[in-house]
Amino acid sequence: MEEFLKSIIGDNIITYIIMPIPALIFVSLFALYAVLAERKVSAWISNRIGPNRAGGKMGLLQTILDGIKLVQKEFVSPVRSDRFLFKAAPFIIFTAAFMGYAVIPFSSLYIGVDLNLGLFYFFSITSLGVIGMLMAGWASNNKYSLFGGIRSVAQIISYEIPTALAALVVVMLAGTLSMQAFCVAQDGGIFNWFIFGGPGGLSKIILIPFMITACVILFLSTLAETNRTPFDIPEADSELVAGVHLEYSGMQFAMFFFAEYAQMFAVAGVIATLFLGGWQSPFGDLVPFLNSPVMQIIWFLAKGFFLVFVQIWMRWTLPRVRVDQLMTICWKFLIPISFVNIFVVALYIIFFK
Amino acid sequence: MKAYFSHIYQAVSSILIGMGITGRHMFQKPVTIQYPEQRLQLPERERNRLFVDMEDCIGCDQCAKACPVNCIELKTIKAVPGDIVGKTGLTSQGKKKALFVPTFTIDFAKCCYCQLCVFPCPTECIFMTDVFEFSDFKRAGLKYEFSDMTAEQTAEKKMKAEEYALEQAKKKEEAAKAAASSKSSSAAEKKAAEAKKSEAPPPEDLTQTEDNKNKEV
Amino acid sequence: MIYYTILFYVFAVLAVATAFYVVFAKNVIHSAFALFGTLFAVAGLFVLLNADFIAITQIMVYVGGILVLMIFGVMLTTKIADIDIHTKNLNRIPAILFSTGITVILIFILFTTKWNIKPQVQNQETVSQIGKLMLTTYLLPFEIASIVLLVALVGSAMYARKTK
Amino acid sequence: MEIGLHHFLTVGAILFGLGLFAMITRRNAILVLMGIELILNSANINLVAFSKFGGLGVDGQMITIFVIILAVAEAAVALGIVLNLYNNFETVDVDEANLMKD
Repeated sequence: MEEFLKSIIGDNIITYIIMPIPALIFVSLFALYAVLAERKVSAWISNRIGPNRAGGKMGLLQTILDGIKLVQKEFVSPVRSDRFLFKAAPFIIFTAAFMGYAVIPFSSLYIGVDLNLGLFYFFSITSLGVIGMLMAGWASNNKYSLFGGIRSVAQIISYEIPTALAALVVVMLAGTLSMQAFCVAQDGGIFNWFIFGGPGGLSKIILIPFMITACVILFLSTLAETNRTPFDIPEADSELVAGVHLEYSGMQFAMFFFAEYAQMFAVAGVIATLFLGGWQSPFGDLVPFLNSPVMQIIWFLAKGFFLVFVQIWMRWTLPRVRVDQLMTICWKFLIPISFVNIFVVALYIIFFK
Repeated sequence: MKAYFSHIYQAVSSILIGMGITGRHMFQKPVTIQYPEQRLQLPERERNRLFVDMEDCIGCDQCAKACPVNCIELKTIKAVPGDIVGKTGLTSQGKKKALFVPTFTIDFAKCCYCQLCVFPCPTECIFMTDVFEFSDFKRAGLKYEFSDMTAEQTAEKKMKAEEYALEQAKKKEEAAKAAASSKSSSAAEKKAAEAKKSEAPPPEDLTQTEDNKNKEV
Repeated sequence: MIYYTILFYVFAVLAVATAFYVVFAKNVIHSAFALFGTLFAVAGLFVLLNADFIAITQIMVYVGGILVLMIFGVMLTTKIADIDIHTKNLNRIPAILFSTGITVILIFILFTTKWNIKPQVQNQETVSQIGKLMLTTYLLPFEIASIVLLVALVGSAMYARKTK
Repeated sequence: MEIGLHHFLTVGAILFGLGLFAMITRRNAILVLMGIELILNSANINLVAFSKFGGLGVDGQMITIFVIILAVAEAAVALGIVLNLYNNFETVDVDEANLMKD
């Protein structure tokens, strides 16, 4: 698609501005329906029906109507809050959440921009959201918001380490940082996905348990980075009311919400790219049609949606962890285990590749 | 070291067990009752909105006396002999009705659904129904009028009752005159003046009655 | 090429303007958040200089690490109750004279010096080169840097802890 | 005018001047740290610019990476010092910490 656009418009900045627009449209639609999916799954898990009034049996219009309601609401900013920072924070958080989509490979033909450091870029972008969180927490002039912001930042910064270490395993095997190259490296069916050790001979069986561990670690730590339950202590509604969201109302609140759901799919997309073959079909090239660029989008979205579903499923199953437990999980369990992973994979690369 | 790995094992296994349970629940039939379309069977002795069967009401005022929050307002007019109260003049149990009931208002904003008014009723004309949805935008809309007598009828009955009372008084006076001195005549005049005074207050405002009739089931 | 020029001026102006705000703002927390703009714009300048790895490292380390540390520092060293954290400036006039003097001298020097400019290689991939250099030519500095980081980690944890 | 070495160096020089100014005038320890960060950033811009225009390959960028690493270490240690200063003096004003003076 990039070449195609370049052939029409020419190799200039407009091409790079147009390229991420489909991703932006996708994010907007996804966030709308992810909210609905969250409510539906939570309802099914607790044997309820969930929204089913607005827009037919499945409540398809529910989130849109909620959004319209939020748009109509008044923007309230607390007395003695820091007006400028208070208003800027949701934009920074949303921008940070959306910037990650630039490197998510939806298909072999469509990726926002194929950076040769895509993965590194993605992880650095997560730290931009941190600034927005701090800004929102500080500017609200509210203790609960400030605590929520500080907790959120401590959590995200701590969990960046296991995230990067778990992803490093795949980087070592694939020998690249570009997101498209990860997908290309997993060509040839489900057993060449990195969760099953990537392409290689019979010796890769040694790797399988370690790769699955790495995948689980990456999943857990990205869960923490997106502040989802069981790691949602930044917004812990029983202690901190709603954390940084507390003072926000109307559209500004909707932007926080939107950013959270946008991030959910972004991290799901990264895990799908790293471990579940990205846009590769599970049947490899046996059926060429199933690996065509359009089908690739469907495969990728299916993997992403599955991971988002697991995130939602976990949220409605597990209770929230305490702050000390959160840090214990990160520093005492996830980081040492991912070091062991890296060590084993490095040995494998030395001796078997 | 052993504890470390057993912690990992416990965490992973408990997460998997928990997610298995919730995963199973995802495919069970929802227990939600879609309320406005689907309704629960109410128990037999539920206490909801009151209803008064005016055909049976004899205007004895016992329910109003029993009410702990004074939400029942009841006014009666004595029936003239020969006048039939209601359609037949009898309750469904065959008791004779001697009082017209022009006002029988229950204010459900006040009602506490204690059912104390139901027990004293001698004809069982006031009882609890299974209607529980009667929200309203105005507080006045929660005042329910059960009497079906119109303002003219009320005025007419009142007039009749007064005339009858006057007649009775006259009869008494005559009887008294016949019996004793002229002293009593002044007393009769006084009585007449009193009767006139009681006519002075205008009849009850019953405009609400029409509205509430539509609301009744 | 026109885009390159425009982008350079956007980033340069953003960097300088936010740096001015960092230096002159009355409120410490505003300075800290303005520093975010400076660091981000400097990352943009790095991209324009074909240093994509450095640019992303800049965002990751400066924005995600150092800036957050600074904001934490501001928050931990002030009473939460008052949101206006004003600080005073001292020696304004001599400082302005001194620093503008140095800046002017620097700019004068860099415009008068005859730089040895060589033709640049376009769009080379820097990551793999940096990786290779880090484990060959720069191996010793790399190892020393890791030890420095470890020492800093332990030292600052020790230092910030309340002694009893 | 095409963007060349001078432009980047000028931005670096201005940032350096501002950082210097912040270090001289500001009394808040954290703002002094911010001034140091500005100076380090201006040095980084110069290094990367020379690395591109001087035909050095990525050697300049390597130095920049080490500068960033040192900046991290410095910020972490400095924050520890600032917190200690605050615990002992109830202020982060660097002029107030003058117990050794008298």
